[in-house]
Amino acid sequence: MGVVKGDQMILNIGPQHPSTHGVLRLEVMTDGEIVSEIRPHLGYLHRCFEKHSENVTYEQVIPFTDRCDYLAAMNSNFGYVVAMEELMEIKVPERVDYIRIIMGELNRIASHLLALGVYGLDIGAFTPFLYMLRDRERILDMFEYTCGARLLYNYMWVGGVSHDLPKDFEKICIGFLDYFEPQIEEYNNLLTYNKIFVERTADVGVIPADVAVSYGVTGPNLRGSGVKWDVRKDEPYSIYDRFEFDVPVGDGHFGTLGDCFDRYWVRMLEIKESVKILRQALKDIPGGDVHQMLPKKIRPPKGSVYRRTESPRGDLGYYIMSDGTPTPYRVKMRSPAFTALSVLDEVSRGWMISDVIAILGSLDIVLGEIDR
Amino acid sequence: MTVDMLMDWFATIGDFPILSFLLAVVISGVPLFLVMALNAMVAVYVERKVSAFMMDRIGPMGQGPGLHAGKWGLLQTAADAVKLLVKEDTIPETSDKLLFKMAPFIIFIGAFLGLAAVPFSSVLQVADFNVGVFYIIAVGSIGVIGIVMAGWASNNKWSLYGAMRSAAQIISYEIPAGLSIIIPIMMAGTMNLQEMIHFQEGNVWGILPNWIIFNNPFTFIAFFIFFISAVAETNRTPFDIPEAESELVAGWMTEYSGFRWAVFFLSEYANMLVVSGLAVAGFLGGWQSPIPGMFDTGAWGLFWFMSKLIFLIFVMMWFRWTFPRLRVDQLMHVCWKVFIPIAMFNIFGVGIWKLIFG
Amino acid sequence: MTSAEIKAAIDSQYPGTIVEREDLADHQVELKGDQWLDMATFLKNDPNLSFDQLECLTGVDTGEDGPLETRYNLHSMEHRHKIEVVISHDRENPKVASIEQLWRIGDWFERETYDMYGIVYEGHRDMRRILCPDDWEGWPLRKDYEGQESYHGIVVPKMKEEDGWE
Amino acid sequence: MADIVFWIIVGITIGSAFMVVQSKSLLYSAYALLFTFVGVTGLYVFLWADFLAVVQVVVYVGGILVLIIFGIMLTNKITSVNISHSSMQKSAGAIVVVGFLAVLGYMVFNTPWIELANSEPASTAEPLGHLLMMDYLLPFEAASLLLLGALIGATTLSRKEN
Repeated sequence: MGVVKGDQMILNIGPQHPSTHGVLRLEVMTDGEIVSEIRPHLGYLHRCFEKHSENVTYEQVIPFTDRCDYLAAMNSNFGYVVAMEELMEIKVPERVDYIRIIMGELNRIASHLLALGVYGLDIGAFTPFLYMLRDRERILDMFEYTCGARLLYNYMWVGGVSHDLPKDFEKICIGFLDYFEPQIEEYNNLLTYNKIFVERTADVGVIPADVAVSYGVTGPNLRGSGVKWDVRKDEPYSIYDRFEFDVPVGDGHFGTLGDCFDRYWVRMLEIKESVKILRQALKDIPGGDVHQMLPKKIRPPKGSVYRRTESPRGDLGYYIMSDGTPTPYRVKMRSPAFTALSVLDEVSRGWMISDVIAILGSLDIVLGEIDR
Repeated sequence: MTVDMLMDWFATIGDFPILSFLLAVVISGVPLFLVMALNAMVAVYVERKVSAFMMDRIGPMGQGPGLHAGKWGLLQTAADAVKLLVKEDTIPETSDKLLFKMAPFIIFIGAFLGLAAVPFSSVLQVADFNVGVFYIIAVGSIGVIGIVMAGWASNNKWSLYGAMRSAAQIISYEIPAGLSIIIPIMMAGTMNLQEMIHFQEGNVWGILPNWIIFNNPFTFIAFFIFFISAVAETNRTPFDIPEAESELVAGWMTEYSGFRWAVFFLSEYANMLVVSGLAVAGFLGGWQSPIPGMFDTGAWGLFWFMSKLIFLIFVMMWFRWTFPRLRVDQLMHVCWKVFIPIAMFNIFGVGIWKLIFG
Repeated sequence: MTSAEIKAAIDSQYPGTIVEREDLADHQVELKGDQWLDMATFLKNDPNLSFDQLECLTGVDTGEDGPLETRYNLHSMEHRHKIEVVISHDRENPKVASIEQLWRIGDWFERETYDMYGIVYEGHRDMRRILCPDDWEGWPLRKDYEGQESYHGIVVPKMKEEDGWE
Repeated sequence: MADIVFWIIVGITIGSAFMVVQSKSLLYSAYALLFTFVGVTGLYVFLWADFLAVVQVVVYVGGILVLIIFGIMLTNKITSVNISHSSMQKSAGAIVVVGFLAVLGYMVFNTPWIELANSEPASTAEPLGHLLMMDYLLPFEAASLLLLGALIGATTLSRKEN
């Protein structure tokens, strides 16, 4: 087969575009519908998180972390407080650990639901999106019941959490899980096994395992490529080592290993695992106080720490450096979406514009976290 | 209520040919336009409600007297229409202004002309052509020119992509649609829609109505190929790649707003009506009653035709709110490598069937 | 491998490149920057080390008079061990070899550090700012950074003084 | 009555044909061609050739015109080419045109035209089919073979060798 080469055309996808998942501009070189190169332009949402952090106290950084990954703010908080506690070498009460894991896993479900729903929207299916938002809404209601906020919680504090769980939270949460688990099958029937959906995602945008590791792709995207790596299992933080759960990896379910469908499918399976963790945590949660007695001004010892945690998008790392004063010397956030976006150019070459949208959606990026 | 009938009637009154011609055209054309507008208004409301019920929401709703969109959101389309009419009509600075303004009219004309030949009942048809089936297919292709014109004139890359995709899609899917609609023509031996519907009177296999779709296995397959191709021709999901809001923003309609956009909208729904009307007339017995010999007098014809039409339009909406979107090459693959061979085989099969059984 | 073993492995391959530093923790090691690309290749490709993942790359400004630093958090998927490499740069002329082609994520990480600290990674194929606009002046995360007064005619508000914060 | 409509259609046809030739932009020419084709369709209708009229729309508007527009759009920078020249042998051209018109006019007025009854034939599609499939089957098949050959040839030519 001969290949007819046409003239290159530059297509600007974004900064305002329905499926850039935020304010992102992709400069796409196309030959007809075929994409030959993508240059992402970032920074439209740059809010100087790291510079700000150097000018506030350690506690005041936490609201900023909320606003980075605004779809999984609990997990952003979680990563920061875990890193801080490691830096200060303190241990929090057991109940706090349980509460944090419950919140983190609930937020993981919420974040994955949004990712999967929006992915359906990128492919052109509108209905699954609203089904998933409907269920995500119930999780947000639970968060609101717990800490008063629906999106940006500022819930986890260094050494504790801001509020204890409401009295009947366990009951509500179990009720939600009982309702929610059968829904997963409904999503699968509606979207996952749809022939058109499979055609659009299987074999598209394959990220081989070595490329994924080299690009620092983590989380469901890396596991979609078949690498069994989950910080919760491999470098356990908090009390994740107490829970029984599997780490789902992609298996080329309908196509090649590491294609868009695998990344989607891993997220779907992860929701089930999160439900598993939640059930165990809700069963074993002990009583007690949720506040570690800490001085009002936290002064960690001199030194630095790099701690990564498993946010819904992958390895969320915080590099925190202290010089002994109440303000951090340096806070660096290693964001999983940032690394995931960097692989876009490599995997999208040779695919069509529609596939670029599909690949971008399957990477599940949040621009707040990329630009920080 | 064809133009010819009106002309004959005027001729009995007096001899004023020019006036009677103009009157006949206006009398039959204005209701046609009203049908088109009414169809769009109803379809917008139905589409909102159907999508809402499929998505587990309630859709447009009124919250009390004088609030929001009236009872059950019935005023929603009125609000939509008012909004579209008073919205600012923007024309991009760098666009080709003449073509930009002309494109909506050409698309509108295509849809309007098609509607003229839809046989709503045995008498309610604006123009009863000898070659009605073929005529509808033909005027459908005028819209393509308008779409390409709109895409080009907008001077926007998204529009251009959308226009090219749309044109490629429509002229490709015209082939399986055309090949499939040949089958009713073969069965009935006529291209006149009324004669074709009359052919579908009576019973087949004892119980089923004698609709062409039930006539033999090949016609059964042909109906589905025709209907799916028709959905593709109207650019609706899962074949809405020319608009593809998550990829191409809004495709060839990106730069249009206000009333010009409303014209596109009107035409899209009118096109749905036309292709569904053709499917009903060609395969589903037109205005014939599903129980042969019963309920087939007077206004029942209109009722049956509209019921079948509305059912098909509902199925199109059902598609839209359930399916994801195909990719452009998969779309072409389905058309050229699946539908066209099957459609050709169907023609062959129907020919053999007619030789043996008919 | 433990951190000590990794350090020993580096020392035996490249003797005298490890800089002794008191304030670094166990898992951190400071290396001299002049052979960094070779050493990074060794760290990545040596079968016993095989650091195939660059977890994080952090720029650090050690103070208004001190040097700048780049800190590489390396991790091995195969052996599940990690090390943090610190490389110091001269404040006036900060530069070091780029590892962008070893770990592809280094591309964006280095661009980000360049954007914030002005550390030039030599051999990087596309050394541009990534988060700030291309014509932004100064290196925002340096401790001696003075914000622009205006940017394209937009007045940039001054940062609040330290004492305003609690 | 019919005369007025006839002259309107003739006017559209000739006017838009003039636009096709005179328009500065190639794309405008292509779109003016749309009206020419529609006008010709109208003429077919006046000849009671409803089937041919519809075929005219399907083939020329739906097929050939779309193809022409595609060709124009896909060709790089062709839209900005100025195709009308301002001074190219206008006087000589005018003499040729006038002469040609005179000959044509003489022929038109001196031909003994056969007048047909002005009535609608029962169906035009069926006789056409009979003619194509019975009387003129060989030329019909020959033409289709020729077109197939052209199609294959065009496909082969447009491919680049690797």
